[in-house]
This record gives sequence, structure tokens and C-alpha cells, in this order.
Amino acid sequence: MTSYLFVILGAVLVNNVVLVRILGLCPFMGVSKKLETAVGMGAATTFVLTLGCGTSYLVDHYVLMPAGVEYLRTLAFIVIIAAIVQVTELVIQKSSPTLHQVLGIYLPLITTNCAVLGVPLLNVALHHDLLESLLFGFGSSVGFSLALVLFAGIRERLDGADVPTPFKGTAIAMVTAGLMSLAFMGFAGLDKYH
Amino acid sequence: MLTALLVMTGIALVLGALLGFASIKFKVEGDPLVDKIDAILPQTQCGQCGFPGCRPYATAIAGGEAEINQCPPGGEEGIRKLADLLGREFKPLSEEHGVEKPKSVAVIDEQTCIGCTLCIQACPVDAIVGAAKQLHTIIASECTGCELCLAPCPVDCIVMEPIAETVDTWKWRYPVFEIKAAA
Amino acid sequence: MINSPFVRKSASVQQVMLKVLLALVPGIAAYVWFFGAGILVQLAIASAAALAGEAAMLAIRGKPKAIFLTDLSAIVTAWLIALTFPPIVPWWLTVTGTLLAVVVVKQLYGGLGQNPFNPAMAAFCLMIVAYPALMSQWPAAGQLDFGTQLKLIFGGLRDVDAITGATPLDALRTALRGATNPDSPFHGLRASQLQDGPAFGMMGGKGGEWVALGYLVGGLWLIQQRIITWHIPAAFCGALFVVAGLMWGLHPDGFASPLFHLASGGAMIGAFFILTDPVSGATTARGKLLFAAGAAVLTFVIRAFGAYPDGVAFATLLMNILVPIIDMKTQAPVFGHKKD
Amino acid sequence: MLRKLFKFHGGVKPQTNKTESTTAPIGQVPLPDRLVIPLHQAVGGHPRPLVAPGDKVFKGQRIGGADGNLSSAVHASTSGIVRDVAPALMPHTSGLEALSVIIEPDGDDAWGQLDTINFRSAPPDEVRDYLRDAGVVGLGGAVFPSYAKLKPGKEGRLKTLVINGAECEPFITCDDLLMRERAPEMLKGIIAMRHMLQAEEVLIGIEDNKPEAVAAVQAAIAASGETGIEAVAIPTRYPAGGAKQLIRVLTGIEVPHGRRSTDFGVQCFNVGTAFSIYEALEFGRPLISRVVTVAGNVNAPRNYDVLIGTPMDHLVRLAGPRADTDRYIMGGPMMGVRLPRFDVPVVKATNCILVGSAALFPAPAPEMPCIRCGECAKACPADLAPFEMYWFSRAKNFGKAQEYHLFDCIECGCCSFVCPSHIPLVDYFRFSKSEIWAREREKEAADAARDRFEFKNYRQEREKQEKAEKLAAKAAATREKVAAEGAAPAADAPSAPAAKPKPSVDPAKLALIEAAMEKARQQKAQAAPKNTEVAAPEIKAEMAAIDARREAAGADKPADAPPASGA
Repeated sequence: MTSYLFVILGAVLVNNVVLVRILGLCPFMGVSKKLETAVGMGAATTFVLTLGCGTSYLVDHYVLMPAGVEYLRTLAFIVIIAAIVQVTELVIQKSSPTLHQVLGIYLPLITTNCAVLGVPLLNVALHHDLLESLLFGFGSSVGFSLALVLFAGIRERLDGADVPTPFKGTAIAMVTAGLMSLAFMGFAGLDKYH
Repeated sequence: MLTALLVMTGIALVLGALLGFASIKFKVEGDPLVDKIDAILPQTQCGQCGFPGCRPYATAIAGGEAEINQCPPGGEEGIRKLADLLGREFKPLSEEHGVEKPKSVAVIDEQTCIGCTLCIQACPVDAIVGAAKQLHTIIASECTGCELCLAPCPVDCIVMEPIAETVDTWKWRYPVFEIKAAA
Repeated sequence: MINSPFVRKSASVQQVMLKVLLALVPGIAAYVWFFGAGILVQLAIASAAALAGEAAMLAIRGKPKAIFLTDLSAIVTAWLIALTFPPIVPWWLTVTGTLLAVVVVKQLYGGLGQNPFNPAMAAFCLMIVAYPALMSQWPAAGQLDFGTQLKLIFGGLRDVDAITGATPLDALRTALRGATNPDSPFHGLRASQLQDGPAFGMMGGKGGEWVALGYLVGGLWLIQQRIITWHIPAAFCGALFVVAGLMWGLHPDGFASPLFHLASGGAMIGAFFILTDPVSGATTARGKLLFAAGAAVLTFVIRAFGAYPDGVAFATLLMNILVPIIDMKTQAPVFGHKKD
Repeated sequence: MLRKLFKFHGGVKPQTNKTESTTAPIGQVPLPDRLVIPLHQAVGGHPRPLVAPGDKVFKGQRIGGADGNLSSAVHASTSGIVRDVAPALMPHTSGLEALSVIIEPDGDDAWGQLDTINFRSAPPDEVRDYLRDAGVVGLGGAVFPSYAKLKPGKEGRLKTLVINGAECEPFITCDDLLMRERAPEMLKGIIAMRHMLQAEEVLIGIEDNKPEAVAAVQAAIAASGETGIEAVAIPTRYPAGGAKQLIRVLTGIEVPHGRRSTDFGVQCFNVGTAFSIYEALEFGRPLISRVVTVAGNVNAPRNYDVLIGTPMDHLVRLAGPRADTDRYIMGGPMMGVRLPRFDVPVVKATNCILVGSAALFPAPAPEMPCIRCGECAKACPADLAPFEMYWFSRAKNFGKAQEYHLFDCIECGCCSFVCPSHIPLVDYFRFSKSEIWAREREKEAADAARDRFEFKNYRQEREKQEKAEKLAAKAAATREKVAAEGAAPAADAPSAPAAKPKPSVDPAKLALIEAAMEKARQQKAQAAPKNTEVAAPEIKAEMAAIDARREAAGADKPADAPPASGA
């Protein structure tokens, strides 16, 4: 039980997928200008990533491994994720057109979000079982959403700051992301404590 | 090798079926986004954007066929709002579509007007009243300042006049953020 | 043009900052008394570096120098850096840390009032990540004379391990973790026994607890002067006491006492001087309570389970990240919308 | 007996500077050479001018008629000749002009005929209309038409009528002196208001730094023998005289922004308003003068009874302005309005002319960045977070500023007063508010334009269709006709050509043709101006006026300007 908790906690805080593993920076920088869209993107990614982790585990264990074609893993995972993203896009377009427009290019980009591919691959590397895979996927995406939402909160405020012109926009956002990453280093070692 | 092919084909088939199902199930009719864009546009219907009116322009933006910086009456403020709504980067107003001007209304010179009704037909918002061979008048409060009536007038009796500020419409100025270097 | 109001209270940022500096004096006095005058050198180095960095950035940005250099905000940052860094770090480390704080964490965001992160704590975290060894060497009270301190700060003398140890906080944790490990020299020891060691005083580290008391006195004066409100110090100390007390109550031999937590490390300076920084901290009453309590919990977690000797700096930065959302969600109801 | 008082959040205690101007009684002002009476002096619609240049007016004669749902009449302050009805400079920071009636006094100061009304016997609506036409507005500074506030809430009665004699702004003492000298009259006005509102109790709130006023009002209440009216001394703390703050202090009720206080069983009037209501009801005198404090950089600060329209410099001269005077402020130092010139007229909103100099009101130290210290939030009587509103106002992020309740701000100036960074916070809020209002106006205009554009498209579409249908019908008819003609060519064919060569037909037929042509002309005249059908009456009137002008102009030069359309 505790080990499952540590899987989640580790994925959310200690090894935060964006701030510590530095995965998924594209949507992290791109969709964090407004809190509202960040929340939407976080929810979409959480959905895709959790589902992707479960599906890829199943495909890996019940299709690829029995067939002895583990080398197709990356390829197969990309295809699965792409399909899930497509479905998600259709659902969002139907349910929230504004969110769809705002997520814009970033929604299809979830496909190429390295976090979304990286986490299922990490699952394989870490020899997680199905439940652990799901929890790790969920934890990672919650970590991603958390970082994204907090980052968006800071950026909304930074909008009014008198930032020197050369650093306006993405530049100061990168500095901020760096400092956030630094802060998250404070969690180092927590997952090793037992 | 064959196994690999079979596996990938199988995956592709299953996912393809899923996607096909989803695209039918979640089909979207129309685009509510156009309304939101249209709500931001100033409704001058001036056509400076290259589209016949504000709504066509909104449709073009939503469809990705037009840039957000083609509306001079909306000005920088309008572009910012569009950028905000659509999550796009702000761009300065495109020069080929015109420049931002102070808000004006058209005024008909009563002495010169011949009552030809050409301006009435040109006015997109029915802000000109009058009939054939009668004098035309512009309803200042309804004029959007689109300038579309200027060109058709055969005797050039319409001029644009900037709207004067009154005590009611006067705006407080932005407090200058100044720090005197000498202090 | 000037519009109403045409009358104003006489108050200035400079006055606020000056009072913060004055409030640090009792703590600094205790610091000098127990640990030697080396800290004064560090304060001077940090102040000079902060002013230089600020002046350079203001010049580059084309902002008026006189008014911003005399607002004393850079000095406050500098002093907090000097007081939280070990007193014997080499001068270049203090300078680098201060410059990073002033130039990157403060001026790149637009200078005074605009930085989302506490500059001093960001500098501390950056330096401890970059130079973990140098940032973990703390002399014990009265251990080093002024000459040795100067040599350590400016000279090549870096045989540090021989003369300095870890902080009491760090030492205790290492020992407590070792207590359950049969291979460790601390095997079988208990927290209460460990705290009898020469490095420990009545509550916290020897000498360190007096410095903490100095900060407490200065902090209370700041509250009395209405520069800060009671919310953050109270919530921080209260939450730290409760969390530490809870764990200590459950495992008296596995964790240090809550008083020890309050009296050691950066707890007091954090509660009264660092977390209360209005720019990077929460501003609503409820937000302040939440912000400080969160920082206290994180401080304890990092101290007890994490990899770094003290948790205040990281906890501050982590809570700084949360501030915009805390502030947004804890706005007090406005006139006419209260439920009472 | 001590009443339980409530506290409002925040507030400040600026130096009051009130004693100097209370030493002398309310003074009289000699008639100026010229009175400039702006027509728009109160919240609501612009009154219509009722006089023309050259007209002779009596004192108290209505010169501007209330127009629209919420509007208040304006009157001549003295008898004389109307010199002009033209735009004149307003006592407003903008330095803009507005339509004013300029009167040259004849020195007689003669009242016209004055009608009174019995507020006890007359129907309430009539009394309200009477007060509207008497131009009675709130004299506390907000100049809201009083008649509109003299309606009890839905229940038809009111719990508490609050009378505002707090006068919290530094320097201003006009209400203080009014209460000291005219308490019995003011009380009669209050009794009338109480009757109209059916108020259970009346609380007169007076800041405790005005003990003489409290005593005078209490004496008047005792002398009148009325029960349920109480003068309450409240703690001196700015802005206790804000209507919402005073209601809070006296009753504990907080009236939110955008809600009517009558919904909470409370209504609030200024003491000066009560006095004007007395004057109007008792003597039929409309609001043509008010008590104005002249204070600040003058040798003899004092209160004067001033005719509306008196140029301010005429008034200030009586108090002896000092040499270094560089500005007039209308109102107090906390919320006062910087005036564009010295000779702007005294209006109904003028409670004080604060004479300023650089020494008395020095420019604030340079604005520093906000350090989010929260002093402004501590001082805000509306429980707002001014530093957040400032942050987003500065960045012109108005949506966010509104999320922090920008429009709940009463612009009292407490935040700017305490700010250690010397930020003109209130200026940022005024800026944001007026930008938002402008944007709302633009949005409304855009929405209306969209509607009209869509309607025009719809109409054109419909006309096109109708035309097409008509054409189709005509074509069908012709086809039928042709078919019919084809069927019976012998019957009709000779008659038509036969008629043509004969120019002289019988008069009956001629008359018929004439009638048909006339009908067609009429139809054309009716049909052509399609888009005038919906035009508002004023626009039709405007068109008629233009037509008249044009006819007149056309008559002047008939030869060289023939209608081009005729050519």
C-alpha cells in the first residue's frame, strides 16, 4: 500500500515530470499563459496519459511481448497515444469549443509531448505492474498539471510585471521554470526515505 | 518480421475503427467560436479586413484563413483580445489593411447633398436616413465611422469628423509611471 | 497632474526596509557574540555585492539609480543571504549568491516589488545545489577566532572538515537515521542522548538558539511597528510546532523535539523575516496563514526526510510558487458581501 | 443612553483642519457680474434649456427642465437677463465645456411666483415631481436627484432614515455650520422626508469632532417634540461620512455595490439636502444656493451661502487667498476635484472650495513600485485589495481588475493616503473604471451596429425576393394576358391603338389617369424612405429642421443652385 503511495508521491513531487525530469516542456511553455487553459490542458493530459499508460501496458504485455517484438515498443506506443489524443480532441471539440480553440495546436501536440511517450516507456523501464503503471501515469500527469497550473498562476501575475524588454515573454518564463525546478529539488531524497 | 507487420496492422485496424467511431459520435455542427470572435470585432462592417463585414472576417479567423491583425477600427486593443481568446501571439496591426484612426462619424454637408441615395445604399448599418431627391442625414449615434459612404457620393458632400469628448465620455488618463531620475 | 487625495501620510519603502534591517540587529548581535565577527564581514561583502549588482542592472535598464539604491531593499536581501549562508563560506560564494539573487531573481523580473520568488532564498537554494559541501560547513559557537574566519573567507585555508561540522540540525538527522542502522556509529542512540552533545544548547544548537531568540525579539518589534502582521510568524511557528510535536510524540526517539525545530536552523529568521517578505509571500489574511503553515510542513518534511540540511529555503521557494493561486483563492469578501 | 455603534473596516485619520473655518457664521456673498449655470448638474439625464438669450428671468425661475427618467431641473439663481445659452467651462478635472445658461444679474434679486406644496396631503408622486422640478439633489457631493431616493422600498416603508452630518473630509465645515445655524429648519426637512419614506426611526450621524453641531441638532429635536429622531455622535474616522460607511456605523448594515439601500430598509440623505427640501416645500424655493466652505490657502477660511453659478474666484476673493495660490480644488483634500481654472462656477456639488498651493499640498514623492505591503488593504473601507487592483490596472488587464471588485471602490483615497510607495492608486482605479465604461459603450454601439447590419441584410434579401416574386407574378400575368389576347384578339386589339392617336379624350378618363399618377407619386413618396420608418422622433425632428434650413438656404439662391437631381 505504502509503496503505491510512494509511486504517486514520487511521480507528483520528487520526480515531477516537468520540473525534475524536464519532459513535456512544449505544452508547459505554450499553454501556461492563462490559468483557465492550463487547467484544461492539465485535465486533457491527465486523461490521455493515464489512459495511455494503461493501454500501452496492456499492449506491451499481451501483444508485443508474447509476439516477441518488444523492439516495436516505441512505435506501437506512439500509435496508441496518437489515437487516444485524436479521440480526446474530438471529445473536447464537442464539449468545449473554446478550450479546443485555446489548446489549439497543443492538443494534437500531446501526441508528441515527450512526457506522454516518456512515462509509458519509464513504466517499462521501472518494471511497473499494471496498477503501478496506471498510478505512475496518473501521478506523473498530476505532477504535470500541478506544475502547469502553478506556472500559469505565476505567469498571469508576471503579465503585469515590469520585466526588462529582452526578457519579456518566454525568456522570463524560462527563468521562472528554472527557479521552480530549483524549488522542486528540495524534495530530493524524499522518495528514498523508508 | 511477419509478426511485427501483423501486430502493427492489428493495432492500426483497432485504433482506426475506434477513431472512425469517435468522429461520427462527436461530430460538431457549426462553430460557436465565430460568435465569440464576432463579439470582439467592432461591427463597423467597413470591410477594411478584406472581408465583406465583421462576421465573414470572424468566420475566416475561426477557420484559420485570416490573421487576427486585419481590423484597423478594432485597433491594438481588439488584436489583443483576439490573441487572448485564441491563444495566439499578439501582432501589430497589418499595414496593408489600414491604420487605427480616432473614432469619427460621417457628416453630410446639407448644402451640397443632392439626395441621390447612393450613400444610403452604401451604409451597412442604416445610419443614413432620407429618400430620393430628399436631403440625407446621418444619425451620428448610429454611425460606425466605416467611411463606406464617402466613395459613392457623387458630389463629395460627406466628410468624417472625429467625435468630440464631452464631460460624460471623458476618460481619466493613465497615471504616468514616472520616477524622476533626479529624485 | 496630481489628483486627489492631495494629502498623504508620511511613509516610504525606505522606512519599511530600514525597520526590517533594524529588527535584524538583535539577531546579528547574538551571532557576533557566539560565532565571532566573521559574519560582519559577510554582511559587508553581501551588501556591497547587492548594491553593485543592483546599480549595474539599473544602469543597463535605464532606471534612476539614486532612488532605487537608497530604498534599502537590496540591503535587506543581502543581509538575509549573509545570515542564512554559513559564516565561513568563501567571499566569492557570497558574492555569486548575492548577485544571482539581485540580478536574476529580482531585477530580471522588473526589480523591486515584481519578483515572484524570494531572492535570498533562491540564492541559498542555488548555492546549496551548486556547492553542497561549502554550504554545509558550520562552525560551532566560539570555535573559530576572527583571524581564522578571515582566512577562511578570503584565504586559501580550506581544510574545513577538520575544523567545522554540520549544523546541529544536520548532525541530529544523520544521527537519528544512523540510529536504526547497525553499521552506523550512532546505532542505538536516542534523540535525547544525542542532544547532550557539545554542539547542542538548551533547545537548539549551542549559540544558534540565542541568535534565534534575537530574531524573535526583532520580529516581535516588527509586528509591534505594524511592518508585518502576526499571521505568518504565528502560523509558521504553530504549524511547525504541531507537525514536529506530532511526529516527536509518536516517535520520541526517531525525531527531534518541536522546540528543537523551532530554535534551530532558519526557523526563526524564516518565520519573521523571510516568509514575511510581502513581495513574494501571500498577502491576504487567510492566504498568509495557509502560506506559512504550508511552509512549516514542507520545512519539517525536508528537514526530517529530505536530502538537505535545512528546509526553510526550499519550503519558502515552494510556497512562493503557490502564492499567486493562494492569493487568488483567499480573497476576503468585500464590503456588503460578507456572510455575518 | 448610548446607542450601539458598528465599525467599518479600514479608514484613516488625516489632519482635520476644521476649526479655522468654523469661527465665523455663514457669510453672504455680493452678487457677481455674471452667473454661469450649467444645465447638467446632477446625476442622470441632461436637462433641456427652457430659456433663450435675451430672456428676462426671475430668481428661482426654471431654466432647465428635467428630461428623462432620472433628471433634475435647474433654476436661475437671481433675476436678470439671459446673455447666452452656450458651452462653458465646467468645474470638472477634464477642463471640458458643457451647455450652460449665462445670466447677467439685474441687481433686484427678485423672486418670481413660487408655488408650495403640502407634502402631507399631496400624493407622494406629486411631491416627488415637485422636488424634481425644484432641482433638489444630494448636496453631499454625489448630486443624485433626491426625488428618486424618496421612494420607500418594496414594503412601502423604511426601517431607518439616516441623515449624514458626519462630514469626514478635512477642511470642509459647511454641514457643521448648517447644523449649528439652521438645525430647526433642517429638522423640518427631515420630518418631511421621514413622512415620504414612512421611516420608523431617523438617525442623524455626526462625527464627534463637531460637538456644537450635535448639541444644536439635539436641541432642535427636543424643541420639536418629535420622537424617533436621534442625533448620534460617531467616532471621527475618514470616511465615516461615506453613505455606505455611515449606514454601516449607525445600523450595522452593509449595502453592497449595485444594490439599493432601501432593499435593506435604509436610506441616507445629507443634512444640506434636508435643508433644501425644507426650503422647497415650505417656501417653494428651488435649490439655487448652498453653503460652501472656502478653506485652505486663504487668510480667513469661512463658510458662505453661495448662489449656484457664482464664479469661484469671486467667492474666494472674500476669504483672502494668499499670494502663492496655484489651484482650486472642489471638495476636500481626500476626494476633491482638481479644477481647470479659477473662474469656474459654483455648482450644486460644490461643498467646499479648497484653495491650494504647492506648500500646502506638496507633490507626493516619486512613485515607487508596489511592494504588496498590504497597507492599502488595511486602510480600505470597502474591504478591497487595492494593490491587486492596481497591479492589473497598471497592466491594463481590466478583466482581472474587475475580478478584484474594482467597481466596489468608492475612490475615498485612503489607499493612496497610506501607500508607502506613493502610488496614486485612486488614479489607476479611475483610469480603469473610465476605460471599462468606454469599452462598454463601444460594445453596446457595436452590438447595435451588428443588429442594424443584420437587419439591413435581411431587408435587402427580402426586397430582392419580393421584387423577384413581383416580377414572376407580372410575367405570369403577362403570359396569361398574351394567352388571353391570343384567344380573343379581335375583341380588344382595335380599341387600344384607337385611343392613342386621339389626344383629346373625354375628361373622365383624363381625371382617372391623373388620379392614378397621383396615387403612384404618393406611393413612391411613401415607399422610398424605407429606413426612416424606424428612426427615432428626435432624428425625424432633426431631418425636418434640416429640411427647413435647406429650404431657407435654397430660397436665398434659387438661380445658381438648381437641384442637381433635376438636371
